[in-house]
Amino acid sequence: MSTAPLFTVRIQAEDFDAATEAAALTRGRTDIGAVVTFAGLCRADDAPGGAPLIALTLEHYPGMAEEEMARLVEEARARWPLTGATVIHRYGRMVPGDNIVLVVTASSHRAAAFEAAAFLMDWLKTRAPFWKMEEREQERSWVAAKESDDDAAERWG
Amino acid sequence: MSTAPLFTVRIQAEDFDAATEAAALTRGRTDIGAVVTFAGLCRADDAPGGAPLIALTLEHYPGMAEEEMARLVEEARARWPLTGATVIHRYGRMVPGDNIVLVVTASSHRAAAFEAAAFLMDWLKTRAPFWKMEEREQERSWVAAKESDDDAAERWG
Amino acid sequence: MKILYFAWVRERIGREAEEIELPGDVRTVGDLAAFLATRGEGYAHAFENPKVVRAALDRTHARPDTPLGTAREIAFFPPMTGG
Amino acid sequence: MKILYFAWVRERIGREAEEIELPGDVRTVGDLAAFLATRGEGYAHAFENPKVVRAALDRTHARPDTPLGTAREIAFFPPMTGG
Repeated sequence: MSTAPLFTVRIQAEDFDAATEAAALTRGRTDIGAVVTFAGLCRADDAPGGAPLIALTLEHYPGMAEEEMARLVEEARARWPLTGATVIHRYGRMVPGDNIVLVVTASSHRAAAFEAAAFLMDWLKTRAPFWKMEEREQERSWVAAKESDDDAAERWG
Repeated sequence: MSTAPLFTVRIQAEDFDAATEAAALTRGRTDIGAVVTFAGLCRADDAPGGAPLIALTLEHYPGMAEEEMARLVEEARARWPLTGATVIHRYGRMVPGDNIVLVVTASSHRAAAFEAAAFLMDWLKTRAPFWKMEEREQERSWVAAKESDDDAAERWG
Repeated sequence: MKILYFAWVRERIGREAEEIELPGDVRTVGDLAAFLATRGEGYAHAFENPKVVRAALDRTHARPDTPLGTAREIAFFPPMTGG
Repeated sequence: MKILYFAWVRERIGREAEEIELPGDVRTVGDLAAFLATRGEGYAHAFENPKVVRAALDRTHARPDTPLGTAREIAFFPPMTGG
């Protein structure tokens, strides 16, 4: 039985498979009680009343994004007793319904897995160097950062 | 594009596939921004220092368990704007590493999906009529309810 | 009234379910637990600490002071440990 | 020093990266942003509201008062909107 902690961050253009990533954290182990998986998807209805979204293009800072995501995972490990975590962020053009981001956390206890996953998502939103450009009918624009995201990140102190 | 809300509770002896359940909540939809999946697994090391766990047997109240789980999902829907939720609880004998419980929540926003999933797990623990019997070397005993679970459930008011 | 038992309540009483004709002065869930505790050693053991035995009336969580009313089914069980 | 631009900062300036020899009085991230703002219309537009332009020094988040020190790479970009 392997009990080595498993921590992975990945930035990729291609889609991910949440189930494969979650299975990689638990395979052959009997010390994990809770696995939380968060998948963030591209939505069509981001601007009610406005033109529907055609696509999002995710730009990132290739040198820094992976390093920053690794720092976020280190911070999560320092705060919660995790047996593993996987964070994957896609870049490139995505249409509504497509996966954008995946966070998987595994722990012996559910509270740690839930809190670490929420923490990673909140910090990813405000600290990982990614930017969303929206395409709508006759319009393209950069998504503005949300104050609610800053508030969500700040609750972790 | 289907936008009907999808809410399911299931009690079953057989294993579940988290990915299949999560996919069922998002298939053909473009209004979902966040999917949170919680899988609860049987652990070998539940009693540090004690004999390792051989198996857990989950007993349930067949008439009530499904009704109570449906009530928990209704309560979650009343509190958060969910586009779907699936709750599956297994019964019978499980060995370390086996899946026990699955909660999947989908919403346009991540906070709702995270909070509803944590809420459903906390309430499941304290309100759904399931009982765990432990088998260890030369020993079998009923798992005692945890005060920490009551506290977790109470934070939702 | 149909009475169901689960987990160690079931094991101590030695049965899963039974049909019992209730005395007229048994009006609440707590009354019924107290009445059952008098029915023999296993029952007494199951209800020795009434605070830790929970009940559901017609498949809905109930408290000791919940009136039995016209309910057709009651279940007694330990605090739940699922999830 | 190597300077990178992302998202609308990149679009306004019209380039992804450049190598610039810094004047001696440019000591902090904020000094550099102010210096860049003087280099033309696109730069002025990118830095018109310096508060909304973030920076990373050698791939670590930095603030306007962070000294450039011996850093080899700096990036300017809008608040992040990933996740």
